[in-house]
Amino acid sequence: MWTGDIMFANAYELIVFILNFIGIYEPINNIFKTLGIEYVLRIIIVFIEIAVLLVFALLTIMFLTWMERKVVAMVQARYGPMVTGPRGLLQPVMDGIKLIGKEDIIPAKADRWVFTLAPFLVFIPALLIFIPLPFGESLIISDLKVGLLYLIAISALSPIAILLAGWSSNNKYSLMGAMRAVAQDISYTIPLALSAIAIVLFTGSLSTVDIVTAQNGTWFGFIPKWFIFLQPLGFILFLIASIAEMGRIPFDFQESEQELVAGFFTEYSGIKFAMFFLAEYAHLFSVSAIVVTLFLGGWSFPILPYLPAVLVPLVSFVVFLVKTYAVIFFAMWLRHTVPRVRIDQLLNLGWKIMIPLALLNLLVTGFLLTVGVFK
Amino acid sequence: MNPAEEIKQLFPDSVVSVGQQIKKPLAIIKKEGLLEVAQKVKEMGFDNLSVITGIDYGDRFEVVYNFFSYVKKQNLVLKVVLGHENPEVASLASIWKVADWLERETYDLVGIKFRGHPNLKRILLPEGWMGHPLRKDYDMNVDQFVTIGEDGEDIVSTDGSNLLRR
Amino acid sequence: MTWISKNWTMVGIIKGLILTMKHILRIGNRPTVTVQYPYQKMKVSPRYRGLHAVDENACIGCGICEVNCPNATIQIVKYKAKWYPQVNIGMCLFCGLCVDVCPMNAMKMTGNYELADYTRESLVYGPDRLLFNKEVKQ
Amino acid sequence: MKTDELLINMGPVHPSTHGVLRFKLTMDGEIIRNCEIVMGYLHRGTEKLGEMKTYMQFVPYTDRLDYISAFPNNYAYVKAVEELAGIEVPLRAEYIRVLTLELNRIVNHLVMIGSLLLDLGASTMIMYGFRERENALALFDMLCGARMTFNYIKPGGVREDMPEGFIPKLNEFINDMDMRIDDYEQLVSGNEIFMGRMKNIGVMSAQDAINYGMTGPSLRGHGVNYDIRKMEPYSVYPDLDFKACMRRECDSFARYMVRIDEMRESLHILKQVVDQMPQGKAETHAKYGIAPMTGAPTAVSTYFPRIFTPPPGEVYSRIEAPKGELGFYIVSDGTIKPYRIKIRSPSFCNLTAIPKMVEGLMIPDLIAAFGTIDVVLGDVDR
Repeated sequence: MWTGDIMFANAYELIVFILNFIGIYEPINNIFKTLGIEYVLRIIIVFIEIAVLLVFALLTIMFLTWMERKVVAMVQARYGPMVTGPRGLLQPVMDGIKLIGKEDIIPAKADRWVFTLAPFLVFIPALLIFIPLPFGESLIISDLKVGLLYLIAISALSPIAILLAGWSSNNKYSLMGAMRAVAQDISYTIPLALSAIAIVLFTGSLSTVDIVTAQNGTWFGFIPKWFIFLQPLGFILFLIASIAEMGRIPFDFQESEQELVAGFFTEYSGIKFAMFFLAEYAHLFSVSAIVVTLFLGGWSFPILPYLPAVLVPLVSFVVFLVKTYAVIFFAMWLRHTVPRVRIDQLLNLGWKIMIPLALLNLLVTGFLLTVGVFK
Repeated sequence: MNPAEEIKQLFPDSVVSVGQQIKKPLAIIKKEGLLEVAQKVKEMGFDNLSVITGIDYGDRFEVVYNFFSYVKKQNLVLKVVLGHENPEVASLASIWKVADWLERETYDLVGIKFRGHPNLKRILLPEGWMGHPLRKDYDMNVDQFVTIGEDGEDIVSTDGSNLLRR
Repeated sequence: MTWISKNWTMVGIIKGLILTMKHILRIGNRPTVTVQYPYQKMKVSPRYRGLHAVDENACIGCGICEVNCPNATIQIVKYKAKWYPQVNIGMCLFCGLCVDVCPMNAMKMTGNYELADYTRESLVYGPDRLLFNKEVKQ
Repeated sequence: MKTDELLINMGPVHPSTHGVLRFKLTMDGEIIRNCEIVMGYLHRGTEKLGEMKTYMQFVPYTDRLDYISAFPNNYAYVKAVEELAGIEVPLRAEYIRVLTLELNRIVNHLVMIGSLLLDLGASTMIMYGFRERENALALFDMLCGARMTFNYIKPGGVREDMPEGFIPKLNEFINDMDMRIDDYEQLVSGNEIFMGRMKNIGVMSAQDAINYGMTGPSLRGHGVNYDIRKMEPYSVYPDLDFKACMRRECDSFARYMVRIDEMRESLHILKQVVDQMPQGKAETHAKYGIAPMTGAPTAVSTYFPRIFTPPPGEVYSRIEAPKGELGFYIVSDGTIKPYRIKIRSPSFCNLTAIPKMVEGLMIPDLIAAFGTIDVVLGDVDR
């Protein structure tokens, strides 16, 4: 039976344990030891982790594009993609082939270097966010002591790249889209961070693993100790802010197709456009994962203590995915139900309502913790 | 009382004749008196200017104004007869805002000039189009090619040479 | 500001979410309605105005359809020692005036609507592709 | 700090201009300071074409003006010709015409609401709208063999009588629509974001709206209780019980709500039309140049003199099209072709109000206001 403790600090140790379990770690390690280059083995294992993460991320993104189409089709009484592969599952592959096959256009009056750099600058932070995400028990690339800070800092990088893309395109729509995106990102990162800090008050640690383990267990035997029940207002604020952070309807100002054609990536085509597209879906997944980690208990679930310890990493991974996809489904469902708000309404909502409410939430939480209500 | 008759009583000098256009009272106005008649027509409650039409009869142009009153639920048709050379009539755009575009359209397609119009440009056809298509002497055998130039202006030519990019 | 302070409960959005969820779950006569075109075809009505067809026996080559066509689509050409209409589908409005004016009721319009083709020439349907033989029912 | 005004060309190809329309916007940041509309990219010279076609041949061209709602175009033209020539129309034909007009009004408003919501970013409504529109188009297909360009209403009647089994299908549609409109209201009308985007946006006083030539549902959203069907009754509208839907708020939301109300009212009219549908003949009379489709073929010689020539004269005739007042001004010189046709299209005149309406608003508001005006570029450019 699983005791509730974390077995391995990160996925590196898990891999070493598995290799040990099979019995091949020692021989390989000895070979490297005799050569005097032990660190090469460490690097190889880290590279394996990164490769697994990349494959997982790309598969997730592909699946998400398919899922988006299927969800919108279900909402709109349609079938969605049906032709390529079973139920159209291979549609993202076809999309990728099509986008790679397209001409890569750089406008004559664009700033060529910045124009080329921007898609990568958007895509790389979207992947970097995956590093401190606890995908399951022991399944984490690196349990940073400042994990939450890292997450917020990395997601604040994307406005720079968006501004670069919008500016370098030399297009008025792109510029306006970029301006809007930056204004939106800045005004929504603050309530996002403030409502996350309220969680930190409970855990006393910025580490994502600590946040998840703090949510293990139940009250009265059936209510899971998730922070959503302690922080309902914080959850709502965080959810709204993270939908804004994802840049999806009702807050999709970076694109706002009907107003600014395609926002900051109006001038992009081919593989560079695909980069933005992939980054958007990577963002969708990672932001949903953060919501799950902070408020919905991460990979923890009340049935975990009743399972044999060997199965826990696997089951917790499945639990984490199910919760994340539930949040993603909600985002998609909401996207196809409501219209877009106007940019000034959005900023009003962010600065005049969400930030005061987040501060109030922080205040009340701190007060109650000091008084000792939650202990 | 018939609004056309009423106008005739008020402006005996300006009204040439009064008649009937199928179910609708019609008054033919001298072009000099159009503006003051129109002002009176607006005061009489004809707040909706339905349509402005220009008709080329070969020897003369006619400009027809159809009015409707939401208050009185009455129709009124005004007609101005213009000479074929250099047809020009006073603009009603200052009284009915909708006349702005309707007059531009009439200018564009029939070639009737409206004196005092704030912005008398072509509206449907590109600037620089040769001729006014709804005139009876418009030559339809001449092809005209339109492209958009560097600064968004329309360029018209008859030989299609501007279709070729540099 | 006013719009959110008055409606902070967001009941309307929740109602909308419920409606779309009904569509996702197909509750209450909200089925999927897509017709997957190349695999499934829509039924057109018997009156559908598609490609023309000319009754070989009835047509007398009078040319009334040619005169009445608003777009000069129809030409009368010689075929098998008689005169028959030839239709340029590329210019056709599918208005049905030729059918209306045919004095012998020889002109018909069929339900064939898949008329896309690779060349402009193949859009000209000569009598060889338009004629059909109506069986004499007696 | 020095700031500059930004000139933005919104269009001719832009996702939310409903076709090829161009707004030249002078922007101060996100605020529109001046809006100039450039059009004509879809100009096909329909009025000139009309001078070169016979009266019958021009009917299919009217379909292509406002292709979303083609029946009212047909009818407006045919009504003008009938007034010009003094043609009597069978009662059954008039009822069928009203049936098609009201059905087309529903179709038009479905497309309008759908595209409005699409412009605001909600992609779902247009799919629901098109789902019901598809049923209506199937009905049109049954009636006249075409789904969008009908050429059905002819001088003197309609092209063909209703086919077998049309009325049951229509009743099915009417019953279905009742529930669907409730669905739309649940999805759209109460949505707080939608109200935030629409309320107090694109405000214009009733006086201004009339002065700028707005007509139809757009004007009725400004508190002007006017409807040509009521004020100058035509066809069989005097026999039918309906009301002109009107809202007093003068903003985009009011204009949107008028459309929803009108769909309900149209359903109400359709129910009455189905109940009151008289028996008899509906096809156009042969002497106006069009023979009925059915019936035995007759000798050729009897068909030749049947070219329709109205007496010389002028007529301006108008109807309440789904978008507003649609009028045809026809000058006849007694030959087989009209001397001059002038089309007073509702979209063109309603569009006049946009520059005034959006001054000081933002691009998203321009889109919202423009969507509620409901223009079709085929109708604007003609």
